[in-house]
Parts: sequence; structure tokens; C-alpha cells
Amino acid sequence: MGELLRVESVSKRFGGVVALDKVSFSVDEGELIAIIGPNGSGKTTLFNVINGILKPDEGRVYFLGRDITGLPPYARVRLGIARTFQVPRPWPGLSVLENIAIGALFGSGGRGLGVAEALSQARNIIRVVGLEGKAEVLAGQLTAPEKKLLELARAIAMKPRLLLLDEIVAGMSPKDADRVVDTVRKVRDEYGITVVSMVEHVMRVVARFAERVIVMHQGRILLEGSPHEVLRHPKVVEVYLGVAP
Amino acid sequence: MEVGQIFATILYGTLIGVIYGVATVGLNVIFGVLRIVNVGHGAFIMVGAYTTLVLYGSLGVPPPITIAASILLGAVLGLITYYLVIKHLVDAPELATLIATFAIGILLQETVKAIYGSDTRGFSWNLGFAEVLNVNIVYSRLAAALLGLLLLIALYALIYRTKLGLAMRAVVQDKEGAMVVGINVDRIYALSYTLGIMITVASGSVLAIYLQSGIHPYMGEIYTLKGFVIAVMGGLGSIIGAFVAGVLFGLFENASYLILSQIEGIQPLVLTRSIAFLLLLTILLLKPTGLFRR
Amino acid sequence: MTVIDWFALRTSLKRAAPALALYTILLILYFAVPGKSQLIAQILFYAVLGQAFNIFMGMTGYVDFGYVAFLAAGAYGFSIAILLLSGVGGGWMFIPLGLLIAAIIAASLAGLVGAIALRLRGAYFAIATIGVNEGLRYLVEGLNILGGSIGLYIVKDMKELVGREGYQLAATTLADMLMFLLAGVAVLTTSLILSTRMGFALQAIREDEDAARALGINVTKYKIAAFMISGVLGGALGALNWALKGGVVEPAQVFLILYTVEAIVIVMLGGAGTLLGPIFGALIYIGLNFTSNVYIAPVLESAGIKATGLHLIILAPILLAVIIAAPQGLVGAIRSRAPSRLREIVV
Amino acid sequence: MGESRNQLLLAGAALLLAIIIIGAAFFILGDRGEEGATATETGAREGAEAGETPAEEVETLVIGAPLSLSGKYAKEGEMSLMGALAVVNWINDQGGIKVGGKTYKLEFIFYDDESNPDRVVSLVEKLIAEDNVNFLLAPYSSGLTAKAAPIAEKYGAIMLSHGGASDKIFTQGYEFIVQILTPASRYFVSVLDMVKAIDPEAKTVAIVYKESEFARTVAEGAKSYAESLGFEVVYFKSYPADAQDLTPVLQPLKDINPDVLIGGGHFADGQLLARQLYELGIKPKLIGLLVAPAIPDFYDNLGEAAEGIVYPSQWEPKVKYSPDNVPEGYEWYGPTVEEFIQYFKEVARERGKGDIMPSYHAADAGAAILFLAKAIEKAGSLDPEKVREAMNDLALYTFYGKLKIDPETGLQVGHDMVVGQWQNGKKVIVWPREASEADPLYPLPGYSG
Amino acid sequence: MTKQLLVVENLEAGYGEMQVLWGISLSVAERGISAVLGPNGAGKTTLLRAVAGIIRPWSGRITFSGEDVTLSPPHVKVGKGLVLVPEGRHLFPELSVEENLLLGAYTKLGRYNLEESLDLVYSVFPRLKERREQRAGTLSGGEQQMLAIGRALMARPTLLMLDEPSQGLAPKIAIEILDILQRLRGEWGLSILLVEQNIVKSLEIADYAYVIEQGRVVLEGEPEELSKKGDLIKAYLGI
Repeated sequence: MGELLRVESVSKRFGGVVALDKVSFSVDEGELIAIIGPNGSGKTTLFNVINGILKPDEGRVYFLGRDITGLPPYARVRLGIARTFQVPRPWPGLSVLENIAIGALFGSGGRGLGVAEALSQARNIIRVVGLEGKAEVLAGQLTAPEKKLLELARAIAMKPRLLLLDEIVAGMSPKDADRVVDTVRKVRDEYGITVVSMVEHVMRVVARFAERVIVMHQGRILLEGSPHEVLRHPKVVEVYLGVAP
Repeated sequence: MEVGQIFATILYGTLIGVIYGVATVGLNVIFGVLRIVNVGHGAFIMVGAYTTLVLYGSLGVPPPITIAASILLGAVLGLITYYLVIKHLVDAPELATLIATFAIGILLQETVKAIYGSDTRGFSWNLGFAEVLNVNIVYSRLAAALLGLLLLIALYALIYRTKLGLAMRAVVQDKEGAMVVGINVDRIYALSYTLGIMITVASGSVLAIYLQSGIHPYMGEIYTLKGFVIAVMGGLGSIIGAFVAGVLFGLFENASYLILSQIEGIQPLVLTRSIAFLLLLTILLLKPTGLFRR
Repeated sequence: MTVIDWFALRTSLKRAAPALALYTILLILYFAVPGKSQLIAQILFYAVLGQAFNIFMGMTGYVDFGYVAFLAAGAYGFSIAILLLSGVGGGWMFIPLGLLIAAIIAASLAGLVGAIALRLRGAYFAIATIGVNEGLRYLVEGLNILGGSIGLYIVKDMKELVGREGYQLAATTLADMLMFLLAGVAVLTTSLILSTRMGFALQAIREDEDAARALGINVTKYKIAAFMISGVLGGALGALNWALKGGVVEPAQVFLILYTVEAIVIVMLGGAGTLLGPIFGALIYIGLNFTSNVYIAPVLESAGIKATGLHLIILAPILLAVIIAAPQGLVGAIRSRAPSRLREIVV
Repeated sequence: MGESRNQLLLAGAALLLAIIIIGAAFFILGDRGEEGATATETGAREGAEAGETPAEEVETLVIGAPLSLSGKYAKEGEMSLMGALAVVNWINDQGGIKVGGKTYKLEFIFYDDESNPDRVVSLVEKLIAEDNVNFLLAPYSSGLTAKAAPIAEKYGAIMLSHGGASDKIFTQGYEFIVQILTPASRYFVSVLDMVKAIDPEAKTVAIVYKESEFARTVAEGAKSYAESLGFEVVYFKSYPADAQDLTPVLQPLKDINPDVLIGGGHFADGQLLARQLYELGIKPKLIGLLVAPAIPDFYDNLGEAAEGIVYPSQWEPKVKYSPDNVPEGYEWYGPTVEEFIQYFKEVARERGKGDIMPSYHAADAGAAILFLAKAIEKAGSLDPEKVREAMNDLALYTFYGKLKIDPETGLQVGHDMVVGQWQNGKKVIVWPREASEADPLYPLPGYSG
Repeated sequence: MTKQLLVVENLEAGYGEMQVLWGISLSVAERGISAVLGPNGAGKTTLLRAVAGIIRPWSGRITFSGEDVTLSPPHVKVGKGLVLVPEGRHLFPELSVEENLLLGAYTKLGRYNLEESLDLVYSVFPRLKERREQRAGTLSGGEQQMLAIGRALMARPTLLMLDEPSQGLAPKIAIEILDILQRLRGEWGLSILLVEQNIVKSLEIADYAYVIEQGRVVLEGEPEELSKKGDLIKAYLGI
């Protein structure tokens, strides 16, 4: 198990607001990591820097030992970095099947993939995430949790080595959330995909899901460790609740 | 190159530049607030030119006063087209508004044609001239540029010195922010669009006073095109940008003519058009937010 | 990747079938209805114009106001081929050679413009393309190249190449048949694109370009590819309709933005991104135009109402109504309300 | 919201459907209707007047035209229409034309081509194939004519070019296209001849023209003719089609100070050119402009700036062509100038245009009808080939002046242009001397020398 | 029973075809502070946007000062004194601090008291006075939040709704801002509807709290009660 991703003292500011302040961490292959932190702590910005939508003001990002700081998003996807969005962004006018097939076609496994295979892979993945029966429905007509699942399915179809999940269970009922967490674990085990997820609040999910937790606050990494250590850490409780209970 | 020639280039480049500026700000006001590119822009300019033509030509109303009539007519046209069409398309895809404003333009052109015919018309409002360095300084053109400048100052004052203007700028910057401070965003949309149309129609009057000829139903098309170039130069949505870019564009056109006319075997005034659009592409590529934006 | 993707081929044929059937009906009408062949050819021209334009606008959501420049490039390319051949001979070779040069010039123009302007979005892109079209026109006139403002006259040269009768045939029936062929090519190209990874990429770009980028689609590459395909088809159309059929290529005519606008109207009437849309759009647009012009105007005329230019006054409100009520166009409206099976056919 | 949107959608769909159905109905019924009305295979139809003149069988001969009634040539198109109708009415009032023992009255059918070459083709085909027209007035401009020509030739119909002054189109080897007006390359011939004749001192010529097919052909023709007369062309510059400000291109003339300035293009730019020459104080001995000054409201629009400007004209209402001065080898046909104007005014009134005078575009179209009618009579047949042949030998003298074509190309060689000038707010013919009403005002008032 | 200033009954709302709120009922007492807590994605922001009128409620009823304002557009609500400090602040970045504040006083009520309000806001947030000429976009996060609240105060609200005012702020500043809110209630007689992630602090200042999850109220009560239950922490953090 080697190192997959390394982020080295990355900073990013917007106007007068510092979104990321010299953030460094690394991810090993096969890990399940949760990045937690309250709203506005810089998680989304961090994700955008990792997948190339934003360029950091300073610092570098390495993937499989290669400096990818300057690479455009699609090139990173080819290398095997996939992501989902916090507010799901499926292509609303295309069907569920088509959405996933596009993931298969343009993901890291998509080179030379025919449309027919892409569609049949998409059908398999629909089963894995439990969207059976929705294949022909336009993505715009799905319910919110379904859209989240579709995002996950699309990302899985891309056969990434690293999957970045942005608030994958926000707004879900505990039952739905458990289902998604199980699916993600299954995906990690079956496909060998490393998963980094950001989770804001649902600590139960974090505990169930992550092997390592990174806590962000104010654009910095507050601490990292196992869920057990981190979730009980007074600093974390303070960040979330304001003062120690 | 004669001194007079250079003087004429600067003088008339600046004067037509001011006119270009006035004829572009309307486009910018509407784009700035509503994010709509008014492809029918030129048709509204044409309407203004006809207003002056008809009021001066047949009723003898002094041309500067016809500008007031144009402003009124612009208000009426603006409100009608806003509530009938634009209002329904504010959140529609860009494509829809491009086509809708184009259709409004056609409708205006064909209506004016149905009423006044397709003849090219003009009028004569002669104020005399002064001769400097063997260049005639035509007073009516000076007057038109001054009137245009007045319009621009009025618009500037409206946008930067009044509450309505402040509200408009607020909507430009953050629509939701404007909502939460109690600005009726729909109303600001209607007013900004109408204001844009008013100044555009008025600029048609100014243009008519400047040129006094070449008034026909399709005369506006070239101003739509040049308006785009100038608007992009100054930064789509920026008022001062439009004015400065207008003047620069007028000077640029005239100066590039001066240079091109030294080359044998080409047609310099025709080529200035190409160069203008080349300029547009360059600006779009290097600084799509316009030359004067941070 | 060298293997033929039979699946894509099959789906694309299935997709293309209704449009091809409609063109076949037009072809039959072309020969069957006396005295209306040119009306049908005109509908055909606009249908192909819409079809070619749609490959880019319909699939990516970008509006190229300067699209007519591709038709102009094709017309000039075709004429250049004829002027090269005249004096040398080569007879009927002028058509394939002309189309080849037309395609090459249109493709290069598309590649160049695409590489520059496709970095822009929305209104900025639309404005930039107007700039390209106008800039080219005044370049031709100002530098006095390619015949300058007078343009290129190639009727005489075509007559020299294939004789009087030959030219007669080439400029009428043959040109129209080639246009039908081009229509078929346009439909098949569109449906093939739709059925391959490129189609998926383009649709993703149209639906949400940022999401597409984040998902690893090389957005620029696909946009330029679609732009070039659309441009080449436009070039061939310009070559056939203006150079071969018209015999005169005059800048004031071939760079006329009106044609782009008509293309937009047709695509919007019919429905952007659909295969049948442009055909219905052209039928409605030209049908309305011809009917009001040839049948209604004379009746009004004899009743003392001067009705010329009427169709534009009618067309503009109809266009506005379509945009407000059914922004996806006629076929688009059917498509979005249809069950998924039908949707596949209507595409 | 959603519901009203659906209703709008439904209404829109219903509207479109209705249009398609109506269109389709016309499409199918249109054919049948026309076929039913066709009387003979020659293309003549039984006219409505047939019943009124039972003594002699009068048939109808249909002449058709795609006319630019909207779009950029709309003004010219409207004038052409009224000019053609005026002459058609005159011929019919004379009892029509006699062809091989039969008498035909003329009927004029026209459709609006929107100044658009893509419309022209289907309209020409409709005229020929459905309205059974064998004789056509060509559309305006060479682009439109070129597009119409293959179809006309395919069906073997004759086209008379009344609005296209282009030279180039007649070098393309068309058989059935015949030109009525003086070609563009010879537009300024009379003006330059006039200067040569009245002012041997004049040496320098400046040419400023609109960059368009027509104006450039004129400008280049004028340049070579001027040089052949011994003038020196000192300035030869153009401006783009829809220029708004010509100051850059005009200002240098103030220093160059040529003797003669000619050029222009069409209506819009011509007015602009005249105004800006005046404003910028550019006063050569003579200013000659294309097209624009021939229009009656030129002076209304420009006032003093129009004074003294000359223009070449295909025709003027005050020309002195009459049956009394028929030149050697020509034969008179058609209305007198006064009759033409009278018929024209009647048509204009009927069309709600009020009391207006014909422009030369009207005369061009009228002359085309005359030339055609005479050729048909001469041929004694409605067969286009025979009519075209008859045209080769035709030397006609009409209210429009001389008409004669080059048999090879169909190019007009007979017609001469006159030179008009604005003097004291009125158009007067100043050249050629034998046709002139007044002496040319020369040099221009205000010319400093 | 104190008088209720704002009453929301069975509110349903969402975006496009996606329903977010599934029948939420809550109220804010006159001069009271109600807190809305809940995990991300629970619908807190949507709730405030619907109450403020920025998105149109699908069904349900919103009563403000006894008046039905369910479908009133936002500018009408602001005019009545129902003012939102939105998530992400939505300042006018190119305008100066003072221009932002002036825009806050856009409504009739605000205009009438303009000078006084400006003085008051500057006295509450002296930092804003120092930076009155500065462009809003160049302010630090904390200052931007102060400006957003100050701007809202310019409208002379009777009810202030705040969406995560301490988001992205250092804990010290976050607490400072929440303290200011409490002061405002006392000095200005404001009623407050607060959506906040700093649970402890917000429960400290609130009189009543709601916990929402998946667009529904799952728990409500007075802060002491809720804290005692311990359910709150559980529901919120999922520990």
C-alpha cells in the first residue's frame, strides 16, 4: 500500500477571506478517510484544489508521486481522481443510464470503451447502488437522495483510484445514509477504490465509515486520527458545539 | 501626412467616439443588470433617429428637443417589450433571450418600414462651421457630441448618485443580497431594461443630429455590431467603460485609417472594420472582462 | 479502437431513420410535384442549414452568430477549385474537387476560430463569432482578394468545364440531389455522434459544462470537434447552394448574418438538439414564408392592402411566442413530454 | 404558472399546426387551381376581359417577375413594379399586342423575393411552371439574377434585366438574359464627357465609392474611361457598405483639391457622402454621385448641401425622347414620356403611394416590358427562342431612349445615360446638350479654385 | 403565553421538482430568539429562504405580526420588518461598506430612520465605521459578517433571521457576533430566528429551539429541556 495522494502546504484565498491556510496531508492507497469540519472550514475548497477546479495560490498536489498541481480536471480524471458534488450535479436532461455511461466512457477506464460496454457497465452499477428501475428516468426528475446515489454511481463508473465524496449523506435519513455508507464500503472492497469523503455533521456516519478522520477548521487541519480518538477529542466538540459541554 | 489630417483624425475620432459611447451604454445597462445581450439594440437606435427625423423634418421641432421625445418613446417601448417579452425570459437560457431580442428588433424595423417606407432619409440642421488648419469643424456635430455627453452625464448621475442607481448596482453585484435588503428585483429589472432602452433610443436621436442622413429602417444593424465591440472593450455591463471605450474606438477607427491609407492597393476604410473586429477578438481573449475592469 | 462499433452504428441508424424517411418524402415530392421542385430545394437548404448548425448549437448550447462564415468559406473554396481547373480542364472533377477544397477551408476556419473563440462562453462567444464573420468579409473587400467586393463569377468557367447542358444540369437537378445527399450525411453524422462517446460528451457539456469538466471530459476537444464537423457541413452547403447553384460568390451576400439568424430560427422552431427539429423548422419557416408571400400577399394586394414584408412581421411574434411558451421548440416539446421509448425515436 | 404555460404551448402548437395545414392546402390546391385556368399550351390564359370583347378573341399573355418588395432593394423594387404596371396598362389600353393573328392583353404577376437569392429560385420556378410565364423581368442585383438564371434557362424562359447594371453577369454565357439599362462600367461616361467638353482645363479626378459589386464596377469603369479621356485619377478610395462616417476618407480631399469628384454607391451612403463633402468644405469644380441624387427627396434631405451635385441617370421625367426625334435606324414604340408619367401616376395612386413621379427604376422596368412586347410582336410567336432571336435585330426608340442589345451577350449597347443636376432645388437635365433643359452649373458654387 | 411575532405552519418548499421542506411549523415570539438546529442538508437554509420569500413556498402559511405574508415577495417582507441575513452574506462586493449599509436602508422604514440607523450600526460595529470607504469584497470574514448584520439592521427590522452567522469565523469572533445578537434583542427590541451551528452558544442565547432533519422538525423545546434530553447532541452530531 503506497502513498496515493499528497497535499503539500496548499493555500487559497478569496478576496479578504482565507479559505485554505497551508494545508498538508497524505492518503495511502485503499484508505477510507473522512474530512470533517463545520460549514466554511475549507473542505470544499480543498476538494476543488485536489481535483483541479481551483488552482491553489501556493503549495503542490501530488498523485502517485507525480506533481499534478497544474493539470486540468479531465487529465486528473484520467489519472484516476473522481468526485461527487455536494449539491448533486447530474446532467438533468439525460437519463440515469446515460449519466452513468458517460462516467464510464470518460473515466480512467474509458479509453477505447465502446458505447455498448459503457451502457452495460452502467447497468451493473445501477444495481450496485440500488437505482434499479430508474435507468430510463431523466436525472432531473430524481429525488434528492436518488440524485446523490446517481452521483456516486457516476463516480464509480469512472473506475477511479481515488474517489472524493462531497457530503455524500447530507440531508439523508439515517436509513438512506447507512445504505450509502454500505455501498461506499462495498465499492472500496470490491473495486479497490480509495475514498476520501467530507462529512459535516453526521458523526455516526463518520464513525461507521472512516478509518481515519481529518478535522478541518478555519482553513487549517485541526487534527487527525482514528474516529474513536477524534470524535471524542475536546477540540472537535468545541469546534462543533461552540464550547465544551 | 498633413497636420490638418491628424487634427481631423483626432477631432472627428473623438466626436464620433462620444456618439459611439452613448449608443453603447444602453446595451451595457441591460447586460449589466439583467445579463441579457440585446441583439435588437440597433433597431432601437433606428427608432430614435426616426423620432428626430419626423419631429424636425415635418414639425420643425428643434433637434435637441427631439431627444426628450426619444427618451419618452424609449420609456414606452422599453416598458412594453419588457412586460410582454423580457419579463418571461429573465431566467431562461441565454439562447432564448438572444433570439427574443433579435425578434423584437425585426418587429421594430418592419413596423417602421410599414409606416415610413424603406427610403433612406435625412434632414438638414445646419449650424455652420469654423475652419482650423484647413479642417472644417462642423458645429452641428459638436452640438450632437455635447448632447450625447449630457445624456451620459445624466445617466451617470442617475446610476451613481441616486437611490435607484444604487439599487441597480446592488442587483448587478448580488441578486440575492438585493432581495434581502428589500429591493424589488423584478421592478429593478423592468426599470433598468427600460432605462437601457431609453438611453438607446435617445442615442439614436443624437446620432441623427450628428449624421443628419442615412436614416432608414435597417440603419441600426451596424450599431448593434459596433456596440458589441465597444461594450466588450469597456467591459460588458460597465457604464464608464462603455463611454471610454466608445471614444477610444472612434479614435482607433480614425487613426487606423490614417495608417492604413499609407499602404497602396488596399481599401483602408473598409479594412478598419476588419481591424475593429480583430481588436474585439484580441480583447475577448486577453481580457474578456474589458479593458477597464480590475 | 479500429473495430467498428456495431452497437453505435445500429443505434445511430435507428435514430436517423425518421429523419431520413422525411428527407425521402421530400425527395419524392421533389420529382412528383410539378413546379415545386425549387420550393422543396429551398426547404431542403434550410433544413440542412439547421441540421448542420444544430450539430454545434443544439448539442453544446453555444450560439455561433457568425456561422454563415462557414458557408462563405465553402462557397469560396468551391469557386477556387473551379478557377484552378478552368483552363486546365478536368470536366466533372470540379464537383468533388470543389467540395474537397470547400471542406478543407471550412474545417481550417472552424479549427482556428474554435481554438480561439471556444474558450469563451455564452454571449462572449456569440459576439466573438460575429466579429470573425464581419472581420473576414471586410478583409476580403478591403484587401481586394478573391474578387474583392465584386466577388467571384464562375458560371462561365463551369460551362467551359462541362458544357452548357452539363452546367444546366449541375446548377439545377444535380445540385439539388447533392443537397439531398448532404442532408443524409448531416443526419447520419448527427446520429452517429449522438450514439458515440462524443455525443455523450457533448450532451454532458450542454447540460452542465462545469460538471462535465469535473467529470474528466476534455470539454475543449469535443467542442472544437463538433464545431469543425458543423463547419464542414456548412461549408459543403455553402459550396452547393451558393457556388454551384448560384454561380456567384459575392461577399455582401455570402457573409450575410441573416443566414445565421435563419438557422437559429429554424433550429429553435423545431427544437435544438433534435434530428427532426430542423426539418420541421424549415418546413414551418419556408412554408409560412412562401404561403404568405405567394398566396396570401397577392390576395391582400388585390383587396388593396399592401402586404409585402408581411411575413417578417408575422414571423417575429411567432418566434417570440415559441421562445416563451416552448423554449425547447416543437420537436423538443414533444420529446420532453414523451415516454422514454418515443424519446429515442424523436431525438 | 405551469398550467398557463402548458396552455400557451398548446395554443402555439395549434397555431403551427394550422399554418402547416393551410400551407399544405395551398401547396396542393395551388397547382390544381392554376392548371384549371390554363387555356392553351402556349402559356396564354383566358383573361377576365374575354367576355367583354366577343368580336375578337383576346387572350392573356402573362409576364412575371420576382421583385424585391422587402429587404434591401425594396425601394427599387416598388418603383420597378409601378413602372412595369404603367407600361402594361398602356399596352392594354392600346388593345394589347398582336402575335400571329391573335391579340393578347398583358398580365403582370409578381412575388416578393425579399432581396434574397434563396427565395428567388422557388419564385421563378413557380412563375414559370405554375403561372405559365415564359417571359420574366429578372430580379434586382447580379447575385439574385445569377441564382435565377439556371432555372429560367432550364425552363427556357427569357429574363430581362431591368435592375441589374452589372457587366459581369453578361460575360457568363447566359442565352436568355437580356439587359435593358446601361451597364455599370459606363455609368459615368456622360458625366466625364460633359466635363471634357465644357472645361478643357479640368485635369484631376478623385473617385470615392462604396465597396460593393455595383459601385466598384462603376468606379473602375469610370477610372479607365477618365484616363482614356486624359484625366489624371488622383484619389481612388472606397468606404464599407454601411459606413456611418466618411470623414477619414474625405478629409484628405481638402488638401488634394481635385477638379472633379465622382463616386458614391446607393441611397444611404450617397446622401451621407454629399452631406459630409459639404460639411467638410470640399468643393471641387464638379461632384457627380451615383443613384442617390436621382431620388426626388435628395434635396429635401440635404438642402443646400445638394446644390450643384450632378448624377448620371438612366432616365429622367424631363427627357426629350419623342416620336419627333427618332434617331436613324431606330423605330419608335410605346407611350410618350408624358403618357408614361401619367400612367405611372395612376398606378401609384392606386397603390396608395400618392402623387409621385417615376424614378429611373420605374422607367427601366417599363422599358423592359416595351422591349419584350415589341420583340414578341416581331417574332410573331410566343416561343422564347424566337423572341430572343427577334431581340437581336431590335433597335427601339422609346420614352426611355434608345434600346439595342449586343446579340452575343445580351448586354445593353444602345441606351445612353443623361446627366442631371440639382439647380436651385430642382433636378434639371444638363447633358447631353440636345436633351438638356439648362446649362450645367459649373464650376460648383463656392469653388475656390 | 407571549405573543408570537412569526408563525410558520406546515411549510413545504423546494427547488424545481425537488422537495426540501416537508411541513415545517415553528414560531418566534416577540423579542424572542428561536434557534433552528440540524445537520447540513436538513433544509435550514431553504426554510429561511422560503420565509424571506426568496423562494416561493409550495404550501403552508407564514404569518408575520398577525398578517398572512406567505406569498409576499421579499421586498414586501423587508418593508414589514422581516429581514434575512443570508448564508454566505451576499454583500455587494464592489460597493463600499457605507454603500452596502445605505442599501440596507432601502425600504421606506429604513429610509426614514437613515441617519439614526447608521449611527446605531456604527456604534454596534465600530470596525465598520473605520472601514466605511473600503470595498466590501476586501473585508475579512468576520467584518463581512458584521457588515451583513449591519446592513440588515439598517432596514429597522422587527424580526431578524440569520443563516449561520458564525460560518467560517474564528470561534472568538463567532461568539462575539452571537453576543451582539443578544445585545440587539435587548437594546433594539429585536426578535431573532437563528440558524446556527454553534449549538452551545445558540442554545445559550435562545428562548426556544427546533431541531430539523430531512425537512421536518424532529425535536423542539426550551434550551434547558433540550440540553437535558441529550437527544439534541445525538441528533445533531449523530454520536
